[in-house]
Amino acid sequence: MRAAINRAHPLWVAFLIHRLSGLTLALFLPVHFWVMAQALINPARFDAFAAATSVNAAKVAEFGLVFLLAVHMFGGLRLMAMEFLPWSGPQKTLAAGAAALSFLIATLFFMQAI
Amino acid sequence: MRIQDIERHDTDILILGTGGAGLFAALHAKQTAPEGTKITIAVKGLIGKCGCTRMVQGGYNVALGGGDTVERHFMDTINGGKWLPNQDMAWRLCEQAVVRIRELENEVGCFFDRNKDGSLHQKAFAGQTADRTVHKGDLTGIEIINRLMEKVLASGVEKLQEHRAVGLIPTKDGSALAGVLMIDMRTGKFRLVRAKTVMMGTGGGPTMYKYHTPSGDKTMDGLAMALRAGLPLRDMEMVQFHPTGLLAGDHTRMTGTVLEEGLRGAGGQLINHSGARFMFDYDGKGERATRDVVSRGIYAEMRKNNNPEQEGVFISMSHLGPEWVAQKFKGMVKRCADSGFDLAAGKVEVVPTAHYFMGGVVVDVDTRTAMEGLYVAGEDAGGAHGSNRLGGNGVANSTVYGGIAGDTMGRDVAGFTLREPDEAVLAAELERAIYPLTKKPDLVLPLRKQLQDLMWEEVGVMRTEAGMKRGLTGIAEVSDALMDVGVDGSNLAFNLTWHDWLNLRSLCDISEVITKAGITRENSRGAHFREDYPEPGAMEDSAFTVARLESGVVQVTEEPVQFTIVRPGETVLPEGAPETLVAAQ
Amino acid sequence: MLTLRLYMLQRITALLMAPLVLGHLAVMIYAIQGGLSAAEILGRTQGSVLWFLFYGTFVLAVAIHGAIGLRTIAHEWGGLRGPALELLMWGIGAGLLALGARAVWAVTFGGML
Amino acid sequence: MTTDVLKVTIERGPDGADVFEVPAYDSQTVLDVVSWVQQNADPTLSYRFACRVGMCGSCAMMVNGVPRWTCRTHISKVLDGNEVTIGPLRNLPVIKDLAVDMDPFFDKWVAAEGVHHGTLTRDDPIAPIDEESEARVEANAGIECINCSVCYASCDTVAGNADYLGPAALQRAWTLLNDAKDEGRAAILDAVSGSGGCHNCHSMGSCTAYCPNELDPMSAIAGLKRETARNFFRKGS
Ligand SMILES: Cc1cc2nc3c(=O)[nH]c(=O)nc-3n(C[C@H](O)[C@H](O)[C@H](O)COP(=O)(O)OP(=O)(O)OC[C@H]3O[C@@H](n4cnc5c(N)ncnc54)[C@H](O)[C@@H]3O)c2cc1C
Ligand code: HEM
Ligand code: SF4
Ligand code: F3S
Ligand code: FES
Repeated sequence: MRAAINRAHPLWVAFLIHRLSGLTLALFLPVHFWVMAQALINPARFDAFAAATSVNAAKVAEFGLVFLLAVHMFGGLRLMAMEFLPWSGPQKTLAAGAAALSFLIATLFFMQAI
Repeated sequence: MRIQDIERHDTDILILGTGGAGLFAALHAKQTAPEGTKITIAVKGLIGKCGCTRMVQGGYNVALGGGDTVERHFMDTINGGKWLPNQDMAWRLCEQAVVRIRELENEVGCFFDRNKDGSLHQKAFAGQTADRTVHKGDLTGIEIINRLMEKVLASGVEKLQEHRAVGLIPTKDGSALAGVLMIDMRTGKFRLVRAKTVMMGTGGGPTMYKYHTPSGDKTMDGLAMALRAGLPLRDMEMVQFHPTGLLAGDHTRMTGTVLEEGLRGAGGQLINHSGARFMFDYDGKGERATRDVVSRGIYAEMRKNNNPEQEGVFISMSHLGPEWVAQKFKGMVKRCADSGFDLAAGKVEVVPTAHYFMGGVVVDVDTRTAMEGLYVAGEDAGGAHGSNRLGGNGVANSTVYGGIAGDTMGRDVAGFTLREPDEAVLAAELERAIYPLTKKPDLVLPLRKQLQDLMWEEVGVMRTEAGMKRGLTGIAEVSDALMDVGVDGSNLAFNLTWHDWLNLRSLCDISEVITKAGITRENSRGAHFREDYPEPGAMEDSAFTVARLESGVVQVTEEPVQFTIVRPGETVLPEGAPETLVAAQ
Repeated sequence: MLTLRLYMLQRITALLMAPLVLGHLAVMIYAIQGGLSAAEILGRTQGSVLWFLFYGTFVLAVAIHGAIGLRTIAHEWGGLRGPALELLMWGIGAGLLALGARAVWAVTFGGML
Repeated sequence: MTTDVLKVTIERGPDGADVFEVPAYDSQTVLDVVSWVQQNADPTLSYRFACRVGMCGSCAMMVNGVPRWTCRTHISKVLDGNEVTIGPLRNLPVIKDLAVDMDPFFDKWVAAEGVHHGTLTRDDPIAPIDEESEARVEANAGIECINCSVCYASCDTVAGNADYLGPAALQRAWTLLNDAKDEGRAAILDAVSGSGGCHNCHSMGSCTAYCPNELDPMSAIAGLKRETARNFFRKGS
């Protein structure tokens, strides 16, 4: 019944992306740690896992996570720049720029990986 | 709803309204009253977010040197009021404004615009002989009220928000005020607040005119209550019209709102229906003449025109360069644009609009009234302005006298105890407020419109005896018709239509007083212009009107003005003082 | 919910991680070419105090950073407050730190014991 | 205007909404539409306004999901075809229909030390101040806030965090921090560093995007973050 809250503007989208990327990273991190620990404790299992990740779907997921890390980092740096450097007006451009840059890096990585 | 259902509440100092008068009264009462005194502030809207002080644009008159003196401010006030002001009140206003502005800057934390050297910037409103008006851009009221509001919110006074005062309840013998009956608008319940002292600062508000500037919450409730309580009201015929109210049709609340004075000062032109400038036909200063003169000029042009498509005249700024206008009058241009008008490059239709009410309760210089325990300050109090209020003297008046009321109450309160209310009056006031709930519901709005059209036509910018008599008949008709209009009382919580009804009730009551006082004054002074008596009369014989309710009938008498400080033809300025200190434009 | 202290911790760890993430990404891009194997990773990191410090700092920072971040989200989106919220933050922080420390240990000194 | 009847949906409490057909006019604000409904169609409709010119900040409502000052919002600006949905301002308790209780907003204003801290009195001369000084320019930037609560309603941090002081109150604190006349520096920094303080802001910028007076609370809050951070290193607390 209630009209949806309408907040379609760049900074809010930047916030949401930052939060979702941070959240996903935090949820993924324990998995990542566990996998890395396997490298020593059970190298065979690790290699099996690494081989499995060459399968496309897994690769895309992995790409996604690195992408998220890049997005989150640049988003975070953008945020801190906004907070600590007293510039005003063109923050939106900055937000957009940061997102673009992170996308660039992630794509670069993706191309490399394939 | 029965008298037993009225919730009873006690306090020591009760303040009605949160404009400049109410908020200053609260602050000063807090400072002056003995430790432990309970202070309660009750208001029809939210604290600091209603009333007109917040809407002040131009600024605050105060003589701060640079050639200007309290004497000069005083003489301008007396001349502007056409020798009708109570001189002691006018003097105190000018003198205390100096203190109040320092208090606003230093204690309350307001920031007003500065000159290059860091001192306060002051400009001259029409009718002033010195650059005297302190301001914060053209949003002076917001700065004043926001800072005051913070102070009051942080001071810990008791808040009764969205509490509408509906009746002053005296003691049984009628000599003193026992308390105030209110409606808690959020729940629709009644509350009797007893207090040792009560200050009324409900801000008048001539909103019974088709075109008006004040905020929607102001509907003469205070004066209507005072009238019923038997208090004398003075200068009730004096309604100030601002010449340039926005005209945008009668289905929008924007109609009547002020297009600022500065537009004319900066060279804005008024254009009539045939596309010609006309103000020079009426006054040598053209568009820069004082408010009353320009209002009458526009009104006269409107009467000449019988094109139903165009009601008002146009204000045109574009010859000054749209870009310059857009930059200099940013707020005004934006406001017009929000309503769909292009002020910078096009022209905007305007009309005189009822702005300020000079009349009010008779008080002494300490804001005391004839009724023990009741104090009145701000636009509700009469006397300081006489027949005309200078631009910039309104907010000075409400803040100066609000503070004085707070101090006076703070000192008086120790000598008073809570009083027993006259239950019969209480019952009658309750009855009056719930009356519409017993009638068959119908629309209130058409009657409000009827009253507004009538007052505009018959008791407006230009008046005649015949017109005002027609006005009286018309008011009685609206008044009677209102008594047949009911309000659906099934849910009284935040029931705006009930309050619309009560608003109209107050407006009808005071409209009658305005009209009767207008008929009584058979000359033209300041805001009151009689086509059948265009002359001002001898200043020496100046008299002010006093209206009271006697046995249920409004009676108006005239009382001579006491020239306690200066007589007509004389001045308190030193010999040889220049006529004006304002550089000619 | 976020006080100045938590805020500063979150920002400081973020700033600390920025170069670490870049380094980590660079290594990943380099390492991932031609596939990933345990031997390869271990070959690079095994016994290196530098890598230990690199990933050790990373893990410590991310544990603090992530815990504070999830605390915020748990409060704003999950409505969690009071002791439960504090407990969650410390739990996540400790968990991340433990898991991370185990991994770092594994890839650096683990094999040498 | 391309239509002569507006289809107006008004949200009324949790129990739902009513739809009204309102005649369209040339000069018509959202407040006029709401007023028309109350004055002509449903006398029980509750809402709040006072000044009708964008000065008092008491008429804000959600219009198609966006918080706005309704007295200064021309209806043509928000119409979707000929439809519009109006609801009570977000993030504040509803009293009835479109009227909300603004007390939490003002309580937080005071809690953020949003009140002048001075040592001068009415007996002292008025302090000379250079309007062009950096601090004054910064203070002036936020001074025209009308406390309409639009920013407060737009902020998702407020929505999720009941203690968060919110953009307007924090902006007021920042203004005071830059006000040469204000002596409350320590108290202000303390007030904005608590659990509801400026550090909760995620710079999502809705406050700045929707402020009808084009103020920039987001940057003001960033100022507070800088100032508190500087203080943090200085005092190490
Ligand atoms: C648009 C505009 C511009 C103006 N510009 C200037 C200017 O530039 N300079 C200048 O000097 N003056 C100006 N004035 C005039 C000035 O605003 C007033 O003279 C002055 O502020 C009145 O102050 P007040 O405290 O008496 O009343 P207000 O500030 O009007 O306050 C009245 C209070 O009483 C409350 N109230 C009303 N009825 C009840 C009730 N029944 N129960 C409880 N509470 C009630 C109201 O809600 C409100 O809070 C302007 C006025 C307007 C309308
Ligand atoms: C260089 C790397 C990183 C930087 C610069 C960075 C920066 C930031 C910043 C500034 C915030 C505060 C956001 C806000 O207050 O709105 C934040 C929040 C967060 N970060 Fe990071 N971060 C980094 C890495 C990580 C990593 C690796 C994780 C994974 C655990 C992570 C998880 C989170 C989470 C969950 C939040 C909370 C999000 C929110 O409150 O909306 N961050 N980050
Ligand atoms: S900052 Fe803007 S949106 Fe927020 S309360 Fe002030 S005027 Fe309204
Ligand atoms: S919308 Fe809210 S999160 Fe910060 S930038 Fe504005 S206060
Ligand atoms: S009614 Fe005052 S801001 Fe809209």
